[in-house]
Amino acid sequence: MRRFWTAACLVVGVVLMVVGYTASAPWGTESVAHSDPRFVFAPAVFVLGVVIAFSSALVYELLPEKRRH
Amino acid sequence: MQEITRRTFVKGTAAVGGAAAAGKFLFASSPSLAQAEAAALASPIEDFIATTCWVGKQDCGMIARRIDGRVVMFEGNPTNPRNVGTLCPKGHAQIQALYDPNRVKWPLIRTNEKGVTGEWRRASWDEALDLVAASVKEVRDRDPKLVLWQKGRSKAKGFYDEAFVKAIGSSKLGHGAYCSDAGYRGVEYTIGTHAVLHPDFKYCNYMLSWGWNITNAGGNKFCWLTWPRHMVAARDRGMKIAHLDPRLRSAGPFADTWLPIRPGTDLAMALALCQQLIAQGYLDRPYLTTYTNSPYLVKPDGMFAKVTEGAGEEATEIPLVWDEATGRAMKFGEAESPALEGTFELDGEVVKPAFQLFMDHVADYTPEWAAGITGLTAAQIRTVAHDFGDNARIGATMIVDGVEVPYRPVGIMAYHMSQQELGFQTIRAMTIVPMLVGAVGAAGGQLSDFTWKIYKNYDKFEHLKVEDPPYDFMLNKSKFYPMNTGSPSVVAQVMMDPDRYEVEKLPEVAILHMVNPLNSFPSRKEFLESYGKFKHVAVISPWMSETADYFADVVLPAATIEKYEGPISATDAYVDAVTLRIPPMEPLFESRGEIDIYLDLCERIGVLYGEDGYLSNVNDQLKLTDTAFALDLEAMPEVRDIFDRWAHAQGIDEGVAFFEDPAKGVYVKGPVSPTKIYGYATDPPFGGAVHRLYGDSLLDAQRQMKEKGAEEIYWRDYTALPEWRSLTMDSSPSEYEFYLISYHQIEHKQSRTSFIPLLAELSPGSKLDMNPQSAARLGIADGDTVTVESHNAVTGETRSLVTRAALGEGIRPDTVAMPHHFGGWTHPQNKDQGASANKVMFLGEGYTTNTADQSFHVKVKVTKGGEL
Amino acid sequence: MATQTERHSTLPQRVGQMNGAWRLFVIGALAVLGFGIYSFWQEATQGMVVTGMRDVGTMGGATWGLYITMVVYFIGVSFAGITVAALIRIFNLDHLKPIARTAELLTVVSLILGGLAIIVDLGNPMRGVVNLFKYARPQSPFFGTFSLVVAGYLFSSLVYLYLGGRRDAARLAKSPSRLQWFHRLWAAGYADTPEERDRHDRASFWLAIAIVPLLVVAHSTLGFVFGLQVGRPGWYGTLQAPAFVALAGVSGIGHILILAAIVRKVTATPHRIGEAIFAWLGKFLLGMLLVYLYFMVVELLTLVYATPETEKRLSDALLTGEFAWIYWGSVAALVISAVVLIWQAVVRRWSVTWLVAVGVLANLAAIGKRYLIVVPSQTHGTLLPYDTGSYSPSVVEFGVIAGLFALGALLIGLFFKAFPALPIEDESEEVIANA
Amino acid sequence: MKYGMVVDLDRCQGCRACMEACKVENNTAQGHFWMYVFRYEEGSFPETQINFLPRPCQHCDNAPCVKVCPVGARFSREDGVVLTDADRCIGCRYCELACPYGVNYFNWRKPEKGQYEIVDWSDPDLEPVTGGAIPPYRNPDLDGLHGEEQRRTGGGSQAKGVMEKCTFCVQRIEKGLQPACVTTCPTDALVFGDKTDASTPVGRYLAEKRTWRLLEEAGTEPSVFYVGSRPPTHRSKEIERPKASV
Repeated sequence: MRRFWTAACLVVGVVLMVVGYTASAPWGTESVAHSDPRFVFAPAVFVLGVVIAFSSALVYELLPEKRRH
Repeated sequence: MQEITRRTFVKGTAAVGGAAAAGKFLFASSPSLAQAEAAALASPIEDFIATTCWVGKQDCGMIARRIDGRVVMFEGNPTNPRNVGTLCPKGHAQIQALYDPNRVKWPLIRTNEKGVTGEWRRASWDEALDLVAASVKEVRDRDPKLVLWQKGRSKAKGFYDEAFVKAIGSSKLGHGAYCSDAGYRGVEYTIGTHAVLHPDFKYCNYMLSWGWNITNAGGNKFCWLTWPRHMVAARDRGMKIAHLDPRLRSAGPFADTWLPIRPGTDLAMALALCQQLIAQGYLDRPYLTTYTNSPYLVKPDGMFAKVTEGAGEEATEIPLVWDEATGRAMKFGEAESPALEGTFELDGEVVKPAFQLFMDHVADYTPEWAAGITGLTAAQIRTVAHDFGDNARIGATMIVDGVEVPYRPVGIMAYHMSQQELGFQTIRAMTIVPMLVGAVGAAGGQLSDFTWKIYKNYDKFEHLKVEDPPYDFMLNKSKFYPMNTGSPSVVAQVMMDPDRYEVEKLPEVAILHMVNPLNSFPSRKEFLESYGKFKHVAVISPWMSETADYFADVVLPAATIEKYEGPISATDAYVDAVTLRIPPMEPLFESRGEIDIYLDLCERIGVLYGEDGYLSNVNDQLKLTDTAFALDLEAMPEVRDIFDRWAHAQGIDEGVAFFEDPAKGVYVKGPVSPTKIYGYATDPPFGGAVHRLYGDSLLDAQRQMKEKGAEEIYWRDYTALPEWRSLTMDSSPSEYEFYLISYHQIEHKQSRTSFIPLLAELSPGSKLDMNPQSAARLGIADGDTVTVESHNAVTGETRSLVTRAALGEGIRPDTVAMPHHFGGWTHPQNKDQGASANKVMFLGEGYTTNTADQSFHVKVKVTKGGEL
Repeated sequence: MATQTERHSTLPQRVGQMNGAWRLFVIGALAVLGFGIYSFWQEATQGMVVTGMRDVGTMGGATWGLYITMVVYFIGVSFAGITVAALIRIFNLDHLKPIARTAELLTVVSLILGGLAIIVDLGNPMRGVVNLFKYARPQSPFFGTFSLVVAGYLFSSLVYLYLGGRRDAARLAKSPSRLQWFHRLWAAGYADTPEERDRHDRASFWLAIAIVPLLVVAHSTLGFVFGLQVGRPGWYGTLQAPAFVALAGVSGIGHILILAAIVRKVTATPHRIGEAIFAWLGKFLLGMLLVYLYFMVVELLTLVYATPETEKRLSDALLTGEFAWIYWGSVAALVISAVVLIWQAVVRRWSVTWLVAVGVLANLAAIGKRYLIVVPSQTHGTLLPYDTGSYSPSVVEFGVIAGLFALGALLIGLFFKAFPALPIEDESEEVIANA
Repeated sequence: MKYGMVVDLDRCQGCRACMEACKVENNTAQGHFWMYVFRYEEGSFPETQINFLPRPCQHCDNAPCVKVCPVGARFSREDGVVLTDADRCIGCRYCELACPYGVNYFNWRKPEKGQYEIVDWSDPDLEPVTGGAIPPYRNPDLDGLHGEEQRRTGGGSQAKGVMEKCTFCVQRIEKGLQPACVTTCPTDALVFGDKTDASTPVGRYLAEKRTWRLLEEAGTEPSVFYVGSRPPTHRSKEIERPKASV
């Protein structure tokens, strides 16, 4: 379970990073507003991804042991 | 609504307290929301008014963009030939002058003594006008000439000024003696036109830009913008420019050749050019014999040999020439082939054609001689003479719009450089240069006025009358200045010491209209002393000038651009057009247009109505007299109605509304015909004037001056041919090693724009241009404060000012230069701008020229340091 | 001596003890911080006109000044802390463990200061925070600084610091004190079981592994902020990024040296932060210094031998003109530091005093060099005929920066008042004994 | 369709009318010159050269300022105009650093503080006429949103702490007018239009005359082309600087 949540956290973080990054940098679009991210707060998603990815370490260490309960 | 929004925003910003301010700072004080809402509520009304610029001399056409009646921008009027939709920096910046809360807002009456900074009380127009009218009336009843009316510059045709002067019968002073008037006198005398010199840019191939401040200031007659437009077009065709000026900055990149001539020595240069044109064989003999007095026979006493025709009142004197075909003297105009050279005998006297005398006269003025004086090389002078003569293509003709005219594509542009010690004769000699090659009035050649209308002075100067004292306080027809431009500084000197000038009556009341001698003219000292002597001084001006500050009893606030004025010529020299100044908004504060002020003032003085009254004179000036549009002489007119009548008299059916229409605004009459532009093609040619190579009336004036006991310093420059002599300033001690000249910057006009913040931003203040070479010798670095001390070579007086050094390689090492726009103190923006060059210039003997004009050069020494 | 009220004094390393000197320190730091806040308030209300910064070009100013200098400096300092911590974990450098937390804290604090220095440099600070999250563009070299350096780097450092401290927190949480709640919270149920130790070993190893490339990327990114600018003499260059990293190391290790000496003194633990630690830090600093000096020599040679005409004005200003005193002063400081370190390495005796002196010198030099990267390229680096400009920081800028330093000092001081600077030693520092 | 400008230095008189027209049209703060005209000198007496060089924003096709803007406040439109969104800008001034031409001006002060305060525009006697607008000639077009992107990009003095620069007078070109500097140039030294269309004046210049661009080597691909004279060098010395301080 611990490994699953840690991996999940890592994966979610990385996915968010990829999504956030690509959405922040809409290369290939030629619209007037091509300086804008594809959606507002995309950079926040990227940062969130970074944070979540690193949070996997927290999850890994802090997740309570089931058997103790 | 929009500006209300803005106000809300601005005020809001000022009013918000702590928490709200924090919010503002956190999220940037963007007005977007409030404004977007307001914009949705009401959209502002935008409209446009055609008017004319109120800053410069040439009154460029403008369109005022208004939002809900508030002017937000002036732009060039594309239909005006003079500026074709463009504007100079001053034209744009004047919007700040319009709204300037430092304008005189309402009539002011002085409450403290004169000669110091004024203290004022607000008055009603009635009270102020009554006060002025009473003092004018009192003096006028005794002697109208003791009322002195002075104006800096008439913006537009000065019909209402003239009408006032005529209705009152007052004396009149302008600013001309400080500007270009020696040039006007020189050209009026020599070829008869009321202007200085410009080339025919349409076809000119080689131009001497002689002291023309190409990229900064006017040139002949225009303010600035029009000539540069013509010049770049001419350069597109390939015209070359040789630029004579101690400073390169004037021409910027437009000088193909820069001839950094020493200040005040242009006469030597012109004489050497004449010598070289003759020596290199560049002479247009047909022009010289037909249209100039070159063939006139000159008697040993220097006067023309003449025969008298008719008797009594009808008698006219006809000059004689030597007819080579018949070998005898004949009347000018009747000889088949008048001689230009030779020595002949007439009635037992040895006579010579004027041209022979001229050749003899210039024979010694060689390039080598001139090189020593002008600081140029003999080779440079030879090259200029060659290029000028060669490009003149003597003998060629061309067809312009079906009219065949001689084609001499060389010319000179000269205007303000006439304000030097030998200015009058310098301009004479410079006019003779194109005369020698027949370029005057030719296609591509030397032009002067826009048409060949002969000015009244041309005939007047045929006989210069020197009268016995007492003289009037302007010294007209005096043994001091028989040719008199009307210099305010001369009046100042006379007022200080009337006995010396043999003057009995001094002016008692002054009406000073937009003129500021205390700051804008050299010699603040003299004006400080003399202008305090007026019993009453009324100032009409939108701003509290320095002169008003010290001397006005009453200040009447004039409007700036927001008034009717005109008519205003809109010609660009090739297309004829006329326009008006239309108020883009109501006069601000309690100010009023000048015409309104004069109408009211005249009514109170009692000279408004009836024959010879102000209204009658207005009719005369606007050529309305005896037309259906003449003003009723017994009724107070509306100002707009005056212009409506004038417009109708011009054949404009819409009347003044034509000019108020932003799509029109300018009445374009069409291209000026070549038969008006080119002197050869006018009828009669050159307006009937015979061009004066030789000035016998000048010699005659000299004789009269000597007879009346004038000193040599006054009569020595009244010579028949322009003659070089060493300059007064050159006898200053050698420690005064620099020539100081003053100049005009494109950002400013006279001293009346330096308080406009937008312009003061571009050109912030006074400076002393210096060559780094000289500066290094004196240990002066760029931006250092420097003390400039001038020396009067006649009186030994010294004057000094402090400014900042501006080092640049574009100036002669023996010359320093200063802009003349600064030195004011009444406007907050003027403070700390530093001194004007005028502060160290001199007037009087050696510095006031023989035509009562002001010379703008003096020897100075420069030292590092000083208190700004 | 052991009265009821002094119960807390039984916590190790003077955690929770507030003596006069400590109070004085806090009051002093608060006063400086207050002045910093006041300075910033002026800037926030009147606009940045109160700073010495002005527009580049016609205004003859520098639009980035002391603030950005300090951003680069602070972020540079942060480099060393987490690097040392990561190296300790990855290479199991157990003898360095006593300074690991100090190093980690230094990273966290200097990153916070770096972030704040960016904020105070913004014309619209709060809009900046919001808009960066809303619209930040990866195409801008700034993106790396913002997202990786400040967000990723700071967060990962915090995680590292946090996880590394759990064991000590759990121990402290056992003893009653005013800070017990804090220690309990931190411990978050840590029981120091072998599984937990294992897990922490594993987690911190991988974290360290993840952090090392992150910090290389992050510091290079900061170099790119300048190095990608073709239009500004003195900036464009491939050496910009590695030089940034090297100088970051120099300033950061210098700071650790200083902090280690202070911690050693304040916590009275010279036996634990011994000469070996200082020797290691000194050698590490020497290595970084030599690398940086190499970059600098290359830079200098390039400036002297192959200066394009456009860069001449700038290099003149740097080497012989108005910035020469900063340039040569910094070089002298770095060279002296290197000489001192080499000397100590040769004689194999590492004096704490000398090392602290070197740390201070190296940091002054780093600030000087950062300033020279930021400012002269603006005032002397225009490629059009603008006149030479000038920049000198205003009182407001000095005030804000002083406030930031005070804040940093306060954060470190407070943290170490609430939490031990050194890992609690199993035997001697067992706190339970007192209960 | 890409806007471009041609500056014909064979015609430029260095009069700085363009600078003033810009200031009045765009209400920029004191000391800000979106359009700036260099006057500079080379050589030594008497072999002196004086030249003029107007410097608007170069509206680069490969604009370094756009690249570095962290929040997309500085952006490039399809028509080649490079603009700043005053509602977006965070005031980091990175664009100013990145620009080799020195065209950016930051609002160091509050907008109402930058309008030539030596004159008291809030004078109560002016208010009936101006409605309290500061400056009194405040251009209302600047308060709106511009372009299909509908962003606040027109004019100066928008807000404290945001960056501004030449917009090619976006509020004018969308009305079919020329930029204020171009309209006013007394010698027609400034030409504006579609640089991709050979039939426009700009296109004709590009086709017929030899043109150069400022700092071509920087690779910024400016949309401002110069005709005549030659680029200034490092030896060019500026003269007659305006008072550009805040």
